[in-house]
Amino acid sequence: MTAENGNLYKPHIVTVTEVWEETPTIKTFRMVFDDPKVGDNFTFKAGQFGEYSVFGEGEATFCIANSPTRKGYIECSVKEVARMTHGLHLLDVGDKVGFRGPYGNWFPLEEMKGKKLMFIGGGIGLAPLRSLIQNVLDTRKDFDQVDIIYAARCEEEFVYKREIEEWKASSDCGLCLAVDPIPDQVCGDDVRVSFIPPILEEMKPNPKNRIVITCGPPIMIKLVTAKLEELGWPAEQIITTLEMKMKCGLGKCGRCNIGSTYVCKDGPVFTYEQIRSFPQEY
Amino acid sequence: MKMQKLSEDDIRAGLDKLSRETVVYAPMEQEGRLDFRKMEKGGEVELGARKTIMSAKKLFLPQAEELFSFKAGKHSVEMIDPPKDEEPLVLFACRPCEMRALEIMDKVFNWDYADFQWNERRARATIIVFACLEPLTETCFCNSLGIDSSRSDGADAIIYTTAEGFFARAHSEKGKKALKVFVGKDEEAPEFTTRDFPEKFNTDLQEKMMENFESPTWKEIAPACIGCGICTFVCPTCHCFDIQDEGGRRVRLWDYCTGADFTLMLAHQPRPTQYRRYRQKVMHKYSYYPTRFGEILCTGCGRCIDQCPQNIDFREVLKKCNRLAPAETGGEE
Amino acid sequence: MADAETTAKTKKKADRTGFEPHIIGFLCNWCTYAGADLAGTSRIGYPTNIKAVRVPCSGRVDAMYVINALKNGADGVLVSGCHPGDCHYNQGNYYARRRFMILREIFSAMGINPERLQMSWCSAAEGAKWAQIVAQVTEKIRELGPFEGI
Amino acid sequence: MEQLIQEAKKLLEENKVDVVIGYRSSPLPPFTRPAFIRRPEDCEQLVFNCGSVYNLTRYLIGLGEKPAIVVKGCEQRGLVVLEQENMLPRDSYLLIGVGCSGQVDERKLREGGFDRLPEQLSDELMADKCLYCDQHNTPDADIFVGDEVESVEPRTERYAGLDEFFAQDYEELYHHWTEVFSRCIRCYACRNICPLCYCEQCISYVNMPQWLPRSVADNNNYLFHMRRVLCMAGRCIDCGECERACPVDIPLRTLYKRIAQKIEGFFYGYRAGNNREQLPPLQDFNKDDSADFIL
Repeated sequence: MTAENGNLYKPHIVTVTEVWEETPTIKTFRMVFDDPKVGDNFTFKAGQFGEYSVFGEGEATFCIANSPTRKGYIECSVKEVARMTHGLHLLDVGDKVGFRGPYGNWFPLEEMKGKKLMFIGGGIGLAPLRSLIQNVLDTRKDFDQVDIIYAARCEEEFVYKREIEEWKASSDCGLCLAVDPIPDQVCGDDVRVSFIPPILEEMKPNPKNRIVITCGPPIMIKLVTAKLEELGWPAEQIITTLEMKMKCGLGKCGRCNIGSTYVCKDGPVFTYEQIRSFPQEY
Repeated sequence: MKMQKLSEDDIRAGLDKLSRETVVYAPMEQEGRLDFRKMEKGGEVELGARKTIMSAKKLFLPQAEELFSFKAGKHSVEMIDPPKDEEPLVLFACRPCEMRALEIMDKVFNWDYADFQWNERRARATIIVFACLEPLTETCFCNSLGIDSSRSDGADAIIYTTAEGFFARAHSEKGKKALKVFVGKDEEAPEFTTRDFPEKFNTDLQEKMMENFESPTWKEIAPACIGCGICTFVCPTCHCFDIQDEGGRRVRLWDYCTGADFTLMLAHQPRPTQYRRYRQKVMHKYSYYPTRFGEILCTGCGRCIDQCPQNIDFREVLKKCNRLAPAETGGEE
Repeated sequence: MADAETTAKTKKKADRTGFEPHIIGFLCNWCTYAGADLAGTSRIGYPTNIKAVRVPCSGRVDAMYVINALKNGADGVLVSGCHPGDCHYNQGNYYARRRFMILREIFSAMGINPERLQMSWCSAAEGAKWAQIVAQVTEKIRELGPFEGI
Repeated sequence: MEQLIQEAKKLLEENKVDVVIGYRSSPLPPFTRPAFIRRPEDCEQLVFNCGSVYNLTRYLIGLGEKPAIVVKGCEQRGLVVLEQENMLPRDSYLLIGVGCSGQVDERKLREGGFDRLPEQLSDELMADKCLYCDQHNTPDADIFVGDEVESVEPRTERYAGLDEFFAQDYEELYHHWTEVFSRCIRCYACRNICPLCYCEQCISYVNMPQWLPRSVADNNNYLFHMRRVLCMAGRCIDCGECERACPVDIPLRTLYKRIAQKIEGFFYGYRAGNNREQLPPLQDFNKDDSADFIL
């Protein structure tokens, strides 16, 4: 989707219609296209990302966190870390943001149909998974068993608390919540105090007809994939989404590449099999 | 073959006329620095065999370019396109390697998404190339990249320098039109071939580098690199950029992969050491780009060698890459 | 930020007659800020051209603050702290003195009138002195005219 | 330079150091380039001559190996400053001292079309910092190789011409510097080559707030360089590397030297790196500092 005069870098204007706080440092923004024509024609697939701009502060890359099945708006969840995200966090309902996209590839939804799915998320890494989870739950009958494992540093750091409650209550999916085993950890009875690999060790998920989709901090992805391999999982059944510093999202600015793979064009969704073949530079 | 024969005076007179009709960029000296500058009245264009400091890339991908400007209010934002520059532009006396660089970069700027700004400038420009019948300086190595510097088929016109004068030939309609301002008769021109390139080495490193990505030799390839941006900024093919908001404008700026902040994210730095950044620079040019686009992202113009403050010879780097061997001990730090 | 720059630009175009300088004051929390407060409570009038920024110590004022103030539209900057020997942190103002002495030299070497950066010592008891300093600085900057650099 | 080679060899063979940082010859002007020697058999490459212009101390911070390094007299001051700033302990490297009777001006060498180093370096070809050099032999060296150079009468003044140049009025100076800096391409070579610029997060990377806008437009270059003058104030050892590296010939040292001159006047003859005991002016204060400018 390009803006009218062919200027690839000119975003569409979207209006923030809803903002809510997920954690003290993470907010989710719901946005609607100002131009109804653009909004009506806007389509994307779970896993794709966009370039969001706060005018005056710059542009940054975030995944689209809602499902394509929930039309009419886009959502993104953002952790406040630097100039642009700080500017975004200051925004309120009615404020204008720039958006261009969607860019990149997406989760292979078609291939997942009829299969068991296991989502493993860590921290804000749940955001890209949420798009797919919503999508799967909205078309639940196409899939076999769905399980979600989600961990964060502490309970307060859980994102999408509303949805977690829904998932808990729903019979559509299994849910396992965990917090890091750090000293003085306080959490509810239904939350485990553990890193994810021991949970996997215990669950021993059977790779047969099942796909794992994982996203989180790099170290978590590394440990989870290592554990799954140990449990006999083939690498092509593990799917993850990567994040690199990006500027253009169009494959031109030359900074998101890992080897000759451009995360913005060939990714951000990769199977672990692909990732294993990358040079160690991500 | 018949070509338009011109004397130095013909060229100067023609350029003078041309610069009154349209915007002309040509190598001109200012305080001892030769660079492509806009021709103003009375400007002395360098017609001799000298290399500019910066390459002609800067005319097509300016160092800082406004993508659009905006007026942001509380609940409104208005985006304004930058003033359109529609004047045709003549780029005079760039070299075949720079022309080649533009053709190579056309690919990335049209990879799935067509970069409007780049294409628009490319379409607007008439490029008149000065052929190099011998290397401009001792740092030229375009022959090793398979570039025949006696021709430049992508250019609109080409001019050959000989002891008897200049011979000009148009390759395109635009070129024909531009050459019309130069008086001079068609004469039989001699056969032009390049000569005197001292050496030729293998530059087909695509596979070799990829296979030896982890080789500890990378650490010894250019330990003297200080991570400045000179080699990328003077390079005719380096096109990596940054996008920033500055004073109500969104600007696209040159960026350099050898710098520490290129891929620096708040909590994560995929290339934490200088040798990794240098490896990215070399491999982007000689491995990744060929893998994606089938062309080496380097034209052997030698500017990086001329300008490197630490005297790193890129040819030496490439020769070392030719000798890359797999890690014996496994080289990661 | 965009707003600051627009004001800077419109201001620059402004006529010099009737010029009212914008002055940013970095006031140390322990002395000058209290002194300015005293001037206020004692109802001593002084020019309103100064916009005060309270800082913990004059030693806290980074040279970039001054440069940025000028860049974003100030015509002059005043850094004011405790008298030598009175610094709440014992030595902050001594460091500040050296820093701004050098910054003034940098300004003058790079073509910015160093008088645009003023420094003063003013204690919590010197309300009247504060009023007089502000008047003096305002007059100085007014004479220099609008700042058009950076 | 047989002695240099032998000493380097010995250090590597005895595993006293992991790497010897020195100079090796190059076919391109200034006919040497930095060399990182890790194997004793490679020591033969080492040279030292009037083309050894590079200030190698720049490589020491963050090297992660134990080095021996060839350092000229003037550059040793930088090590003193780094030591004073607690960035580089004296025992983290071995200092190979040399006698240096002057280095070539790389630019003049290129312009003159030389294809090798001159046998005898004339004053015309010499870098201007060498004409007033007062430290021809590396002080404080662990190993001194070659012969000490007899000190020569300085041929120019360190701060020659500065007072006249800076006597221009502010408007002219401002115009001059904006003009000069407008040609800056922001390659940051001046920063990256500087032996004293070691910040892991240079303020030019900081984007919240964005102190220094990155584009070359407007007055951003002027601002960046003002910040650099600020960084160098009281620290610049006048090794001249920034000016040598600059691809667009910006006379940065004019500014750095001017500030150094002022600091020398203000702060009791302070000259960066001359005296280990004397703290850099901005790390120190004196109750009797001049207070003329304070209202």
